[in-house]
Amino acid sequence: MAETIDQIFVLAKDRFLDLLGIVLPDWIILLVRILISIAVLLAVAPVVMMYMTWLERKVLGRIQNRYGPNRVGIFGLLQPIADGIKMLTKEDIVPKNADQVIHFLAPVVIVIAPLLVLAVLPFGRNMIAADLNVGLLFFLGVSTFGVIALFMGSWASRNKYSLLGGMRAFAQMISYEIPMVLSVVPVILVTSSLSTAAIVEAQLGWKWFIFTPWGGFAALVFFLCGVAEVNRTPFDLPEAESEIVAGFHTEYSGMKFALFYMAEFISTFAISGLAVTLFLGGWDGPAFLPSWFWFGLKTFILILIMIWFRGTLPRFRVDQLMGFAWKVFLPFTLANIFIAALWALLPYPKNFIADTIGITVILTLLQIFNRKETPKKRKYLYAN
Amino acid sequence: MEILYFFAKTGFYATALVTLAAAILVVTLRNLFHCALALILSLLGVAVTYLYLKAEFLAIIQILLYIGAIMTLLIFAIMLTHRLTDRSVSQTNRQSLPAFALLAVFNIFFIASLAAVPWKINSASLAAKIDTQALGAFLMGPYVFPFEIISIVLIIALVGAVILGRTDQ
Amino acid sequence: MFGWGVLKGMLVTLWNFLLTYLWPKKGIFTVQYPEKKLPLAQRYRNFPFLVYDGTPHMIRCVACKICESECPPKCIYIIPEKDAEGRVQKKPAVFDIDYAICMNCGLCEEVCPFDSIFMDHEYEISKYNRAEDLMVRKEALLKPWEYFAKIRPHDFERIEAKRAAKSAKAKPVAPAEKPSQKPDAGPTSPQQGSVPKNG
Amino acid sequence: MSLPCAPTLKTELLEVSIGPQHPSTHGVFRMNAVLDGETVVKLKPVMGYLHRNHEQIAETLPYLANMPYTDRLDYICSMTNNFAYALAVEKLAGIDVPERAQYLRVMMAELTRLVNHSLLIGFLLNDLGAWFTPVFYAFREREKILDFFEAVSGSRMMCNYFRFGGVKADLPESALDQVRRIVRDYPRFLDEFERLLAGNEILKSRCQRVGILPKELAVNASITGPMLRASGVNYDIRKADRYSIYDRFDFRVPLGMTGDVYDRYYVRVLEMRESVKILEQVLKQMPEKGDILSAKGLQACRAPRMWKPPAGDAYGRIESPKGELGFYLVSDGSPKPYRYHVRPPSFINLTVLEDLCIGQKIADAVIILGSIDIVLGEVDR
Repeated sequence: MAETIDQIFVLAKDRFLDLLGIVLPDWIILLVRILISIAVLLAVAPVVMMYMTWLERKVLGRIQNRYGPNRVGIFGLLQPIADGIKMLTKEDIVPKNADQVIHFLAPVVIVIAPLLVLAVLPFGRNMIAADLNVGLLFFLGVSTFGVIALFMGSWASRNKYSLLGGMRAFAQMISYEIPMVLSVVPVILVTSSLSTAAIVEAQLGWKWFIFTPWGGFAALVFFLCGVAEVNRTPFDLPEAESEIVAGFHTEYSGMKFALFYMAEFISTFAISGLAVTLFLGGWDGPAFLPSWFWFGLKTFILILIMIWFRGTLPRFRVDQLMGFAWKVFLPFTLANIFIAALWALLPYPKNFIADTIGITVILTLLQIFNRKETPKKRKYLYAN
Repeated sequence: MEILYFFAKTGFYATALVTLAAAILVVTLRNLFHCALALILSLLGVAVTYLYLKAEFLAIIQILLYIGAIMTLLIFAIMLTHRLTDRSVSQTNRQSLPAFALLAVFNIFFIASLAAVPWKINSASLAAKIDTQALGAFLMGPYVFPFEIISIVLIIALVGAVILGRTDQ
Repeated sequence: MFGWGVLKGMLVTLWNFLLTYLWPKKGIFTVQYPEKKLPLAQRYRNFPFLVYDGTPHMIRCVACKICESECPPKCIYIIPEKDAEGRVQKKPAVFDIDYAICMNCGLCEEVCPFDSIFMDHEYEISKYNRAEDLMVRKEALLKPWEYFAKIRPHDFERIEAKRAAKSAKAKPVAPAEKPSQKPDAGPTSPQQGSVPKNG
Repeated sequence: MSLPCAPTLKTELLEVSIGPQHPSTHGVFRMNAVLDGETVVKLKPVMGYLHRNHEQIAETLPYLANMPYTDRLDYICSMTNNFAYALAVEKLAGIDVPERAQYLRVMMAELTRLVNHSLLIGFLLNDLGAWFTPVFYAFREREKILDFFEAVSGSRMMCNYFRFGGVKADLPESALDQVRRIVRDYPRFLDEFERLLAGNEILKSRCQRVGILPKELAVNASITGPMLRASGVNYDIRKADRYSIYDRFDFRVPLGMTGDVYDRYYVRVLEMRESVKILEQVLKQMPEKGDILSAKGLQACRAPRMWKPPAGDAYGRIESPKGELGFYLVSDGSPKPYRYHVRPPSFINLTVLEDLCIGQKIADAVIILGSIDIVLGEVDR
């Protein structure tokens, strides 16, 4: 029974294809087999995005001692639909001096990348749309594509705030791409595979990488870099509303604006899903619940943490953001590769000790080298 | 199944066409940013071509490096050095016609030589899959020397960039 | 250690998040407005209204124009009523307040020697038209003295006491004034429907 | 190290007009900033979008009728605006204030300080990018104080509570309990705020060593209020002038060392704690009963149109939450002031904005503006 529920989506797809096979030729079945996965991803992703906006508003509301949306439907559950209708019916404003074609293309292109990367996420046992043997690289490579669309939008708007936002996004992406990829390298090193499915399989049975010394820190770095990649607080400089209004999407309205948001939320989901896949054991979990449930739960928790960040933290300044990437994350991830290699090389008790020592040393060194940037506690005088 | 092959072939030619058309746009469009976008499209076409040739690793690396890194930097540089509203930059000058003629001559020879090469396909290379372990072994084994040279070049470039970007204190 | 302060801050927000579920009364401070409304303080002041005793004919205002001239943004406009011979009566014929201009300061209430203008508790007065709809005429401004007693019982008691003392003092001096008003009110009281005629 | 090729890397300056419609200019304020990348090279504040002729209007009105207009100067702390204006008129006409009214005035002023400082910190954090959470926590506490203001004066923000020679009305029943509750709970809220913010490394690194206002510049530019004290100058009008009955209370004046944004933020936190201390003493010392309006004051407030102060001039000032708020009045013996002038702390503190912002990042310019603590109603008048 548990097995059936676990594989329910896979079985449903197979049964559907079997039924089609009675009437249709083989090549159509082959096409349909591919198209079903694509169609499901394309249908699920916007729904996930819509309810992520609802969740974000709800959780932020609760953090701020408010209710959050609760008017449209029970618990405000229909709010995203109302928002969608509003977005669709809004006037589409294009600035007079904007580059019309690119201004139109940017929101179209920006959703492509986050939708593409969903293909290599293993949502459950046997539930991966395309098990590429370079899946991880595919994810990292395609997700860089988003920044180009983002810059297209910022440049085509002919708005100075947009341009500043685009510049920031560029600089930020370049800086955070490197520690992000480097923090993934230990995983590749230990599993010696680039396939996301294989990475999950290597962690089955509670051997999640987050429980290893190197994995815990790599997961932290990866998650923070991921937050930076998808432009969320405290790294939301490209759209910092208190400084540059709305950054790269200042000049967008209506559905085009919604597409920017959609891209952002789907990439948030995708990055959380990848973090789960790489470090939190993917769909691995106690067998009494289906594998896709565990994947969803873990992703949900990571998304909640991102929202929690947003409800608590102020954002960095540009130079601090860069400094953080280059002076803290980069050296740490480089050292972490070495530490992970030690873990893979040595037998059990020794590797644990070696890793602990290595991490302590690198953290201490980072603290010493960055002490000039670390803020100090202050004392205040009183006058009578 | 033949029909699928037909689709695949059509797709390949379409990709090739888009790649070439984008490449032509790169050298003809008058706006630098548009040129950069066309170049991205062209590079993307190349990546898709790699996918057709079952070289997934290469295709992904093409996207990661050329589009993700190099084009990003290129656009950044364009933004920094040129004004926001610079709409047109002339792409032709007096030498373009002779250059075109020379290129045409060169291309005739190039295509002729390409056609002359017997491209052998053996089953072993078709079946080869990208294995991370093998890749690492190759980089650290037979190809360690070029690999290290590349890293030295990159480090030099990095140091140079740091020196250039440093402000006087 | 870098990051400790961030963690402490995050615990605070987490606690506030949980508090809204564990103890909503303390955790959530917003009010679901159209369904629930906060009780207004008695002294709450919004826009002025005019009081009448008993029936709308008996406006307390005597059209002395003190509030008109004291009003800082000058939003009150008064024309006293005149009888057939053109003598000025102690009654306003026109009493307009432009709610679009009024700034709710309450000075008119403070300076009124006849306790006839007071600040209202009504705050749901959105209108579609700023020029016409927010210019409030006498009929719309008039509200019974009992209404005032309901919204501001404390002030009601105080003013009643003051008025009682005053009328006790005034009675021996001008006994004719009171009876003269009574016949006025007598015929109108049975027919409540004649309110618009007054204005 | 100097390199011959460094100056040839040419980048263009970008002129950005921040405001008047911008999420973090705190109203309709505009900064014309010239940016080199992200660094501010030049910054010109543009004011006057909210100018509404306040001083001229006051000269056409009787003295009391201007009281509600002072509410609208700095609409966050209307009570202290009233206070300063009342002080000025009292000085002009020599009106005394009864004991209980004095305590009520100090109570209102200090509660206003709490409102202003907690809101300021909330909005400063908003400028820093903390998505409204500190603002809402500040609003939560401010709500309680505003409820009290409503119960006492009838309005939450436009209080119009002070009168020449006293206050408009005595406390209603149970209002004193309301204050007691606020005074009891406020330190807990301040602790929560401090846990949320003060230790936060991001906030620290954003605010420390940003927008440093040197002592000399602060004094020369006649900066007042917490901004001046954050630069380390010990000048608090409550101590220096001892107006009203501030000499009866025991409180300290916190001083910053560097004068950066963090000091301006933290000095305000410390000031709130001192305000709570003053409020505790007010509650202890306030007489149970007593007049709230002196006889002379009653005269001035009964028929404002008729009341004529003697000819002369007077300057009344207080330590408002934003700095020295002063009203200068010239009377020619008529019921209307001959000349009426406001010394608005926000406006004068804003004059150093360019000095603070040059060389900082655009993101810092926003928080520097936030830490100056302006309300456009007061800047533009």
